[in-house]
Amino acid sequence: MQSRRFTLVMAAVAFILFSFVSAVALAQEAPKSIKIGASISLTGRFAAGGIDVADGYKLAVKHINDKGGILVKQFNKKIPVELVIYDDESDPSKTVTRLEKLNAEKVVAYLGEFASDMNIAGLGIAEKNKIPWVGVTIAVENVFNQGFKYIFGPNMFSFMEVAAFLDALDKIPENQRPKKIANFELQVDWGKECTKYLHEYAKKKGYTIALERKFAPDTKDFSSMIMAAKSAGCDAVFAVPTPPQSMTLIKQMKELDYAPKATCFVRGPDLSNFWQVMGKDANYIMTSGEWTPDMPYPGNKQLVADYRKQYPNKLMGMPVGNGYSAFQVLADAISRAEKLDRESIRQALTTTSIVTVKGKVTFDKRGVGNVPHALAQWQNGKLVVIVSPDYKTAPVLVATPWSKRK
Amino acid sequence: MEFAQYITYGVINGSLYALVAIGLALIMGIMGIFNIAQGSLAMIAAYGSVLFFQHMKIDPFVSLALTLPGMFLVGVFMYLTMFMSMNKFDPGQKLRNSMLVSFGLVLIMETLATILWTANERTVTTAYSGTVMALGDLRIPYTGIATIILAIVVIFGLHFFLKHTTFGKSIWAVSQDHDCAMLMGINVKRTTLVAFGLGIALSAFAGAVVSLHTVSPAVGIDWTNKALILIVLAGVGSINGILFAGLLLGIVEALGVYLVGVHYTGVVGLLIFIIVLMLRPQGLFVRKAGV
Amino acid sequence: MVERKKGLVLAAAVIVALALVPFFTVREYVFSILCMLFLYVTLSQSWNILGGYTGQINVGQAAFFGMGALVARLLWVAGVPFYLSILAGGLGSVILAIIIGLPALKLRGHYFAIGTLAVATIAQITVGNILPGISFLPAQQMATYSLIPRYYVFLIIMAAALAVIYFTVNSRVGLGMEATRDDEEAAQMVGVNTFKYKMIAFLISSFFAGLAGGGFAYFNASYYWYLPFTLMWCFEPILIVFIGGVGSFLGPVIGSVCYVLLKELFALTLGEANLLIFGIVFILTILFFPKGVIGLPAKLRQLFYRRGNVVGR
Amino acid sequence: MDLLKVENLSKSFGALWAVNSVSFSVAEGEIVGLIGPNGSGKSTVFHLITGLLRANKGKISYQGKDITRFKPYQVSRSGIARTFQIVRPFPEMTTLKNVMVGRAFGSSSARSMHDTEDDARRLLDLTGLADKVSATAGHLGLVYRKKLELARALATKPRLLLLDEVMAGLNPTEMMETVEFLKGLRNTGVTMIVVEHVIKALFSMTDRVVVLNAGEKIAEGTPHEISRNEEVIKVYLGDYEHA
Repeated sequence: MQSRRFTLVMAAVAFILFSFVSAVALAQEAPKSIKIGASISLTGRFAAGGIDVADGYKLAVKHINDKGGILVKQFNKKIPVELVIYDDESDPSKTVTRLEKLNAEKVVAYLGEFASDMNIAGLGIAEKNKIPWVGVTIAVENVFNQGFKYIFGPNMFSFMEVAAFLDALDKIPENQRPKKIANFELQVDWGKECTKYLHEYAKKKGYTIALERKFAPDTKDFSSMIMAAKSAGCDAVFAVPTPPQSMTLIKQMKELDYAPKATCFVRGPDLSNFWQVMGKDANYIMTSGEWTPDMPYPGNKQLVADYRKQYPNKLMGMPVGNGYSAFQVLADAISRAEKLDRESIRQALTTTSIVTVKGKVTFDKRGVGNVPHALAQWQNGKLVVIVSPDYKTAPVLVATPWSKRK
Repeated sequence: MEFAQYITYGVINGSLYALVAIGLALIMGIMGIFNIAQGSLAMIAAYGSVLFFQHMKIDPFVSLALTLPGMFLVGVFMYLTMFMSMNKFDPGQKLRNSMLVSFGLVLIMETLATILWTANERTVTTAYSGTVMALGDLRIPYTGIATIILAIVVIFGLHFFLKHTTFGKSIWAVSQDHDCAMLMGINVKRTTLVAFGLGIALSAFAGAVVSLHTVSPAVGIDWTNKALILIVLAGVGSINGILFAGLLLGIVEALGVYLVGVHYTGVVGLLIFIIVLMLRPQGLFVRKAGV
Repeated sequence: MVERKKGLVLAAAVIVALALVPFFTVREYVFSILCMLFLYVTLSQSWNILGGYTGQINVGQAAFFGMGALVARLLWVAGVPFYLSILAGGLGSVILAIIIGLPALKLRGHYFAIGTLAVATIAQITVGNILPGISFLPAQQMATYSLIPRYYVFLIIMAAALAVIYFTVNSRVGLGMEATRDDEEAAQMVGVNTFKYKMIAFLISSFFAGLAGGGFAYFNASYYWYLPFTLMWCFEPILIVFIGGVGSFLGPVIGSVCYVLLKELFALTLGEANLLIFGIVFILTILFFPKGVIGLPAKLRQLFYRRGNVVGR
Repeated sequence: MDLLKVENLSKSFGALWAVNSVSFSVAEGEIVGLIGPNGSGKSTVFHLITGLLRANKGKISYQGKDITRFKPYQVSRSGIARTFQIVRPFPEMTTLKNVMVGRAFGSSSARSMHDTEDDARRLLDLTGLADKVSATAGHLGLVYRKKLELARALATKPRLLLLDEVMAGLNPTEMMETVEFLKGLRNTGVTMIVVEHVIKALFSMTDRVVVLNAGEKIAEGTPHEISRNEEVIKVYLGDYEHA
């Protein structure tokens, strides 16, 4: 027992000495690069979004490194960014080991990934390792009510999606405006939160939720929900289905001749290939408008142009813009931190206020991002922003009955 | 009326389940090979349908003319490289090894599909998708009608083929008694090869219908799950039973929505399955005693 | 006998050496990889005693792994000491195994496989519906989180699993299990109550799967409640056992080393194609090396030296 | 006293009566032969006695105890062992382990694994398998597998042994050895029922013979009586004509 304690103490001493020495060494010489790490699903079930996010990061890094990197005051020079991305195969357990590996490689910050299973596993690691973590698609508010200090979500949250949807309804002329909303609740925490806020905001704005039905991520037949909404006379539908579910929902709504004036599926219709696969049946469908290629924010044009040049055959999805924007937030914080240690970067992140390609981003005390809440709608083959707090948008189109569509 | 509408969708879903399961049933019943890659093969076939539609505007039901022989060749390749060598094993070992090998195939096909076509969801939206035949208030989608008809034609057709054609009978004979069939002058090697290819080719039918729903590389295992349920419900070796088992599962799931809500649909179906498994492990549509 | 003693001494030495690792490195990456390695050894060894030694192919291991994680996490976060929580998790899995095993172990072959898969699917959907949220560690535990106690928990669970399973399979019980696997009727004919031995194997298997789940619950700072129930946890132990060598004691250990370390290497170097290559390697293993890596030397010897000497059946 | 008594035993598969109202008994220390053409129900009788199949009608008593509804492992533990017509050693296990299973379970199990192993080795010596101790059973040749199955059955320490065609496939010398071996076995107090196609070998060691045809008992008596029984001769000749 004695000797074991002795070993422990010796190990601790050695460690402290080592850290001290390395800290001194670091203080004297500027590192060759700023290491930032991300574990992303490049393969497996969530690869589609993952690859888009990674592309967004890579493009943002390229743009910054083209200008010499990020200015770090401590060394009084620009240092290029080295982005290390590991594939987690859409497996949350792998996310954990990949993030630990990045920790061992001494990254100064983590960037988030696309799918929430991995993000949830990852953010715990960030918090315990005390490494600032900037997410892209972590839309569950509950995550930020745990008192975590290192987690930042510069993206739209459940309550923003709901608010944007109701804003869109508000923009419809009084005589055509839907009144009764059907809420299809996906049985995950995100769906639950949306339901909570939908109730809260709808009450404030004078809409009734005339129907509520739960469904699971593996649900493939929605006919009962659709018929119930139809017979309850609901003229608006809100849901956060998985992408394949949103496709099935639209097909079944057409089959059952249910065409509410407004339909908002937060996930799925935001995919860049949505019109390509759904054709004109996608018309009038509303979805998250967090980022689109047409947004007038600074830098967005260049992002779109460079992406199209680099990947001429790929459709440009929303995760690309979100990834790009997340990196902008992190780079801004690093340059304001003036130092390259994790704690300073975290401090700097809390006071973020930067206009990215998707608009202005700030964080509240919890790390919940405040970003422009925007909603988009498919209008004749184009995803058009219909709600934005920052600029004038296209008008909201009210869906016509299926029989009247060409 | 609403109730009738539920049941209609239940019948449509059940027909699709049966279409996915029929190839698995044929291969398992005839050759004792447990191919859990069947759903993934349907996924590959569905991508075929999607690509033909996207690039050449060929309707999924028309492109069957291309996907069917394509999947047949895939099946022949699979058999020659992997499954033929298992004939030397006893039935239990054959079942186990084929299950494991086909599990490896699931991994390969999923990854391959992601690399080739990305993990983005695809679907085929034809001019007639979403259109329905209205019987009063009851609305029956044409794609659904096509699914039901396809399931009936394929499954009864297969049954007829096995029972009433010379080649079908020889497949049946090989499955009943390998050695005896050989003595009767049947070319066992060729017969099993073609039977296996046929079983895999059947996944093209499922693929055509799946493409009208949604396809992504990961859906294979979901469809396999449904197919496995059907195999047990129907009983190994039952061909016609697959259709009835599919309809049963589809309708039970539709009723489950009534009883416990949409989010427990999957559980209701599986519970029925487990009950049948416990009480009648030989299946509902097989008369002979347990295996 | 002497050889067996030597092996036991060596195994003990390895465990002790692993216990000393934290004194030599502080790199959390090493710990997290080793934790995963220990978890997979435990999980696959727990599968092996039922699937490999007793011949009951359980495709529903996730239900037991998940049950252990669920119970352990719920109790632990509620304030119960961790070692009690994890034991409760193991017991939870055992209870589930009794409920499922009594009817299911009467099924044969693929029916047992499909039935257990169905059970795992039901568990996943149900847990997802009842607990759709995220399980976070309480903030103060998050603040004091350290990998070293996790490392020891996983190490102890693994050592316990290896010890219990080793002594079980080398006892009279083990003989009963292997006989059951090879030929149930013949085993009954020499007095083996095959159902009993299947049940014993199932209970040991589920207990250690549950403990591994408890370790998972202790290890992960945050995850969706349904995560330990996902079907991945059903398939991975099977892959590992068959790569390493089914029905052999060291098989799952070697399989886990291959799976965790080699696959990590594949993933880091081969990128997108790594699962493709892994799948091909797996199929080749099943087709040509049915005894897995552990059977490789014997297989090679058989190929090169004793070709003419093997007596056919 | 009868060691085993079978009364009106009947078993049907669908409409076919594989065994129909068969009765016979076996006294302690006897070797009883069970013969009949293919499909006459001999193996089914064995399956019924050992509990692998459940009888539709009839009663099986062993040492005065009703064992009709016993499960196979209970039958084995009460002291009845058998071999299968198509041998079924445990294919993945070594020869030694095969026999150890019998020794560890069966009617009286050895105290420790150590004893179990010693006993098993002794039995392997006795049955001429000493040099195959660590061979995998599934890889053995047929003759060795037959010997192994016998060794495994003996390892359970049976008082009654049911032998299903242990001599099929053996050459005359091996057959002679087996007959001598079984006779020696009887002297150690093991009672036997022997199903055998090789009539000559069978008659040379049995005390009594029971003849089955189409599921029914058609004759019973000493080998000498049976060899003169007209019905038996007719049945056997009929069988040859068929084949």
